[in-house]
Amino acid sequence: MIQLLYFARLRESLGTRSEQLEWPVPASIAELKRQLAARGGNWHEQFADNPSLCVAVNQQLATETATVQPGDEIAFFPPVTGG
Amino acid sequence: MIQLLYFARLRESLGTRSEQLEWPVPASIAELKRQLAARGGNWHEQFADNPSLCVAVNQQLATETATVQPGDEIAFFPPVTGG
Amino acid sequence: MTVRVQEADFDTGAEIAQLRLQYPMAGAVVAFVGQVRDLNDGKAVSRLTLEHYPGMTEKSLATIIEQAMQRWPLLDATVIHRVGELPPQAQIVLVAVASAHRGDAFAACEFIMDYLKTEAPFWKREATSEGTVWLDARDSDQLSRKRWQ
Amino acid sequence: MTVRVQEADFDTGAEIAQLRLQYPMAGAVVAFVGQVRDLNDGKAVSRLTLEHYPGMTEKSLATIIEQAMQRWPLLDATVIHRVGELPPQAQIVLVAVASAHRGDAFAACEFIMDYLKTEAPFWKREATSEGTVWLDARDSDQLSRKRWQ
Repeated sequence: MIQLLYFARLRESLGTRSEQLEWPVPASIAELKRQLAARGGNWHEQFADNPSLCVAVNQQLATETATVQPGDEIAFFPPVTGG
Repeated sequence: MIQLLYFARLRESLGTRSEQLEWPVPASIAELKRQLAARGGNWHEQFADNPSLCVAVNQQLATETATVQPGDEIAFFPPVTGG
Repeated sequence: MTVRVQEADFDTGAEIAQLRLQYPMAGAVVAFVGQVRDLNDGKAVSRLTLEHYPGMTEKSLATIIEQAMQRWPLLDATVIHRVGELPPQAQIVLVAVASAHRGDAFAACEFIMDYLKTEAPFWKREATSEGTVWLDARDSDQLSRKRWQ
Repeated sequence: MTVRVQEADFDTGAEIAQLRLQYPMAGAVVAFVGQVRDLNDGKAVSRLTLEHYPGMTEKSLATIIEQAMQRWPLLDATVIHRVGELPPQAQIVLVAVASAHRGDAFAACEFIMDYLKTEAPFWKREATSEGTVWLDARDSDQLSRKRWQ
């Protein structure tokens, strides 16, 4: 299992804040995004072709090539706007 | 007449804080420095060969070529060290 | 190092004083205070709401401060960032940096703000007369950060 | 614009708050606070005495702020500088700058400090265990100012 978190505009678009996902073997963030995009609708829109989407693996900023291990906490969010 | 002011290390070296000086016609800061250096002793040391000496004419930083008019306030001081 | 993410307001003067009084060698404190503006892109702002990613936010801010400390000889730094609902003219963020000399404190304070603006997981939603919108990231903030690379 | 030269201490938090609360468009305040260090060149400092040139000091500080305002789109700036006898860890100087965006406030605050350090007529005399000496101007301060030319 992995823990998925969604924030801000992305959270509102998807209508969910967090979920648990089956994740039996390590695979890349790119693969996780493909799986989420395959849900269609807003999921496709947010994960298939959204170059500004940001991701953190275990609370550290990461890129498409990062590996997702079972047990990881993965967060997706739009570019940050604090400060 | 002109009003002369001395500050900080210069004031201590000369043993005076201010004085009035006869100054009948306009002349340069360089000329004023020559007159003060001619007093000899510490005056010579401070005004004849002291490239770091600063000068203000009527409370504005100035250079050797600035003109001193009768009635002006002329201040000499070492480089500033505030802040 | 002090990092706090909180709903409550903070006392800028007390934070700056606490920072410098801990360090008798500190000749310089440079502080940045961010304030909610009453106008953004010409629209009157009635409220700003700040969402964040609890846990990651604090780690991210600590990492940014550590990077600044590796880069400049700093004595210490404080970052306080508010979350939740903020009215116009509320304080949003304080970054305060203490160092022996001012040049290092200026550079590090601006570095921390530039990285905070582009890497710390905060998101602003703005309520104006035209409704409520999530703010877009600014290219100028990315450019400001890239200067340090 | 606020310029004050005074013996009394000042309230950094109150000055920063007053500056930003006057300007609802101010997104950023950058402040510099200078503190008397307890050590200088390895010697313990027991007291710093600041002499100045009354009249010229205030004009000089106002001119420096005006130059900064011509250079960057600032909303306002405050400079307070103390004179007289100051113990270690006393506040010496506050420079606070308000602007819509942070980059302008950072640049202007550092510009004002760099010019203050090289043009405003203040002189420091330091009392240490080895006696009382007038401080020498630092080449690094001249170099900092020259960056802006």
